[in-house]
Amino acid sequence: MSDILVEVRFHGRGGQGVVTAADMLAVAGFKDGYYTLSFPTFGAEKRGTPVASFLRLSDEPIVSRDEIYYPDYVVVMDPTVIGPVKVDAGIKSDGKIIANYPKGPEELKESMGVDVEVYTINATRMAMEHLGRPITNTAMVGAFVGATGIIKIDSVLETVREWFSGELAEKNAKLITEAYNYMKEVCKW
Amino acid sequence: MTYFASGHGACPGCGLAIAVRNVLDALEGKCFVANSTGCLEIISSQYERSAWGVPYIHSLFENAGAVAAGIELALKALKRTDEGKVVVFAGDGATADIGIGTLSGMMDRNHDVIYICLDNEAYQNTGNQQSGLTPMGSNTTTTPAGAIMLGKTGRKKDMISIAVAHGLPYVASASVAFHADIRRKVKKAAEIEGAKYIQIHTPCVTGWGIDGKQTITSAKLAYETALYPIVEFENGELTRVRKIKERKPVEEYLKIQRRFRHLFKHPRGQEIINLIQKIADENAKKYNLDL
Amino acid sequence: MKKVVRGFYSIAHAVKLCKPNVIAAYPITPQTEIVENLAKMYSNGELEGCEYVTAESEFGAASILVGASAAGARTFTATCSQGLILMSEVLLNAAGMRLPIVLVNTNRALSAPLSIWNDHQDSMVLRDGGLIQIHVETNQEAHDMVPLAFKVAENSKVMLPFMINMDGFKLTHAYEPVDLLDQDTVDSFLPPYNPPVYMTTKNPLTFGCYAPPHCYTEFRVVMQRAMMRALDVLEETYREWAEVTGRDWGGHVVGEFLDDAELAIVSMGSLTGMVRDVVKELRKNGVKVGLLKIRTFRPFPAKQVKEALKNANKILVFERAVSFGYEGPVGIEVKSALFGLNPEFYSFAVGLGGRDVPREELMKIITDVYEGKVEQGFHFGTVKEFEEVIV
Amino acid sequence: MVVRVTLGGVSKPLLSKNMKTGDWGTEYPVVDEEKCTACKTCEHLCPDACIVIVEKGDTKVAVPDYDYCKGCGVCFSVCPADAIKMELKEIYKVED
Repeated sequence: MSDILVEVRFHGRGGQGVVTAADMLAVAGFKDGYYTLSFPTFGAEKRGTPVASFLRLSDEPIVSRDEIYYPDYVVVMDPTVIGPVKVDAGIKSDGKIIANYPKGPEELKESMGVDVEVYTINATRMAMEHLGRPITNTAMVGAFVGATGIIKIDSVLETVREWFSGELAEKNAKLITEAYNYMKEVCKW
Repeated sequence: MTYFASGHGACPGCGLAIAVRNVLDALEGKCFVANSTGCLEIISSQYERSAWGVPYIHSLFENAGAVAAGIELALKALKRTDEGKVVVFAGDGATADIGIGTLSGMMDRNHDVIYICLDNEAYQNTGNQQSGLTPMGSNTTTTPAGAIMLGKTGRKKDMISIAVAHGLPYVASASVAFHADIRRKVKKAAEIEGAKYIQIHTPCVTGWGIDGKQTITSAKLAYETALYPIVEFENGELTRVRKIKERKPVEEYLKIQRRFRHLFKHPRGQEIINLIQKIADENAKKYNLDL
Repeated sequence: MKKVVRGFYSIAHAVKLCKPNVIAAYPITPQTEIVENLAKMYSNGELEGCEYVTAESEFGAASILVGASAAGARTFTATCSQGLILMSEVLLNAAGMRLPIVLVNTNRALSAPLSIWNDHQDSMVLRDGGLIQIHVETNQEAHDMVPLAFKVAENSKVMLPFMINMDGFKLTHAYEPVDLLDQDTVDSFLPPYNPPVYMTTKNPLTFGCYAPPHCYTEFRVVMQRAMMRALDVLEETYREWAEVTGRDWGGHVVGEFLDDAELAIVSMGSLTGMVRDVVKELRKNGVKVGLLKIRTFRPFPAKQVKEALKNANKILVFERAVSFGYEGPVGIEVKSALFGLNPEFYSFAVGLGGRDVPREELMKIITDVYEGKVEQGFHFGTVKEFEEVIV
Repeated sequence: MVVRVTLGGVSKPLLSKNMKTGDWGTEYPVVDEEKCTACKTCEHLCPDACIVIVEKGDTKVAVPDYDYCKGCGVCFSVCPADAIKMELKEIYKVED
């Protein structure tokens, strides 16, 4: 019955901007004309604790505020949460996992033992290059958009320039674009 | 002009009524009063029997400091600060015990409020239960003098120092024995911007077991024995004390009050009297009270 | 202007437009960001004619508002859970003093065990205190209810504190599009506060008197009347809001598919959206269920509840709290409103202490009740297998 | 009697004046107008605001208001001129 088009779950660790990633995509999705809803796992998590956040996009106002148990997409910001957290829990059979992972998708797919499509990107390295810090959330926002094409990259770049200012905004915009292009290439669309 | 009218319900000879009248007179009625639950509230704010001639509010026992802060903020926001000063009247229990949190918050944020603690040294409204400002040896209903206990143990909480420690621009103690001094201090406080704390010794005829004719004389003896130092701090500096010509032994103060009567009968009473004398001596030394 | 914002901001922005004179607050999760947003506005000079202060406790914050409100200021605070309970002595006092303080309660569970997560136990404890209480379903509704709360609270027929309940985390932390009000709209709807009496040296009145037995009862009668009058004032103001903004949130209750519903489901707060969604899905499959959303909880719209539920054979209430020693607090109210009718009655406490309520859980409870698989009375929703031990 | 129920229990000022407390005490102060110096000490210290300095002919003297005086004796105890005496009310006097 629900008119939800897309449900995305983000995994990472406290302090990595897991919530911000979902929020930025909620804003960018809204710019594209979707109804959007993003929210964190509501916790008392401190820096370093595994955390999750959620994103829904829809053509209709979103009424479901429960957590996302059957995601269309799972975005992993930090490779170290794979294992301690069952990031693929409930993922739809045609779903996709987009992970920040230093190795190739086949290796990750095998180590996780999942049947769904897996895409990897070395977002930590990219973030270090562009930002000088291993904050991967913007890179993964780019990767998500590159892998799915659900939200326009221009909307994402507009959002990131609202979110940050000056040099930081431009650095992040470059990082997003690089991650986007990389993933678009990988997914060949 | 009357700001605190006749016909209120205070006991004959009530010390705090005297203090309130002098505070309001000093401010010429140009003030807003926030009053915590206690004797003063009960004697003056019965519905349609109000004794107050100034805007007055009673909310709860422990929040007069915060309510006063709210009035001050409202007057600021509404640009009505010229209407008058904000004054708190709170008892010793409301000040030193249950309301110390809201008082501390008010002092910490340095609201432009004159906080008057009416110190009658116990919860007198409910019939003489001990508070943080009850003095050592006092017989209260919750520290009753008995075969092995001789009234309140421990001394008065030093609210003056606590107020000074908050960095207040003005802190003072006073006594109904010196009414002109009360008025001077209140006028001075009114001229200073920020939070002010004035603690006034206000004998309670019922709780202390004295006669109305002893209200002022007992307050004066508390000063003369150095059990109630009368001091003034400005910006943390002790600027003035009321010197004592010939300091009297504490017995003279204690013996006229029923609340200390047991000290003169109990075999260990003298021990407690000695301890009380020690407190007086320490006060005299601390504030250099002896002339 | 439609913008993606977090729930906190939807409140703070609306509060700003209402031009409060005094805001006093104390941080508590998941309310803090409401007052943080207001503090930021204050710091940037966006709150003209307003004094903002962080108190030493929620008790202090509420007390500050009592003084400020009595002195004639429009006042606001936000809190929840332990903070609300700590405020409760003051809020009940403010109700008796008829001070129209507006607060937002970001519903959170009560300790112990400590839980920072959402349920309705906190506001239920204040049920009988003389505060107007409404529950909102979305952040848009929360945003819209702020000016409405001031208008109703300050209505001379009412003059009572007003508490907007919004689910902590579920709404406060949700980031979603909200059509933000503008100053002109709010100004056209909400006049400046004109207190009928207030503390001033020009007319030195005595506030907070004590009332002996010979007149206390009459004050409480008058308070009850004001509360019951608030039913009408709320209804009118809900309507007026719809006219001014074009956003119609309905009245005290909003019924859907109730005319022929065999099972009527009652819900309050942010869960309602999903319940509605489930109801629609079941309807498509020919299952005769309906939904009653309760917005106004105090005063309780008993007449409207009874009217809306009169056709249903079965009533199912989704509770977010427990009245320990009896049943769920909403169910108790609904049952009493239905006195004289005799439907089967079920209530389920779900989502306590922030436990997520998945769509499947709602679906299962509703289907089980519909199919007669559940005993009448009060139940807890999903409860894990557990064992009671000393240590 | 109809009870006036004001909004929030707000009360008008100075209504305590309607409560005559003059019958509370057993004693009452008597001012020796010869001795009285009109120093105002009693006026400032009366808990019940019921002794005031008024003009009488050429001089000023303290005058108690017996409608409200509770007979506490504060004025008597503080008078620096020894001008106030406390007297037992007639009704309490035991005849010899």
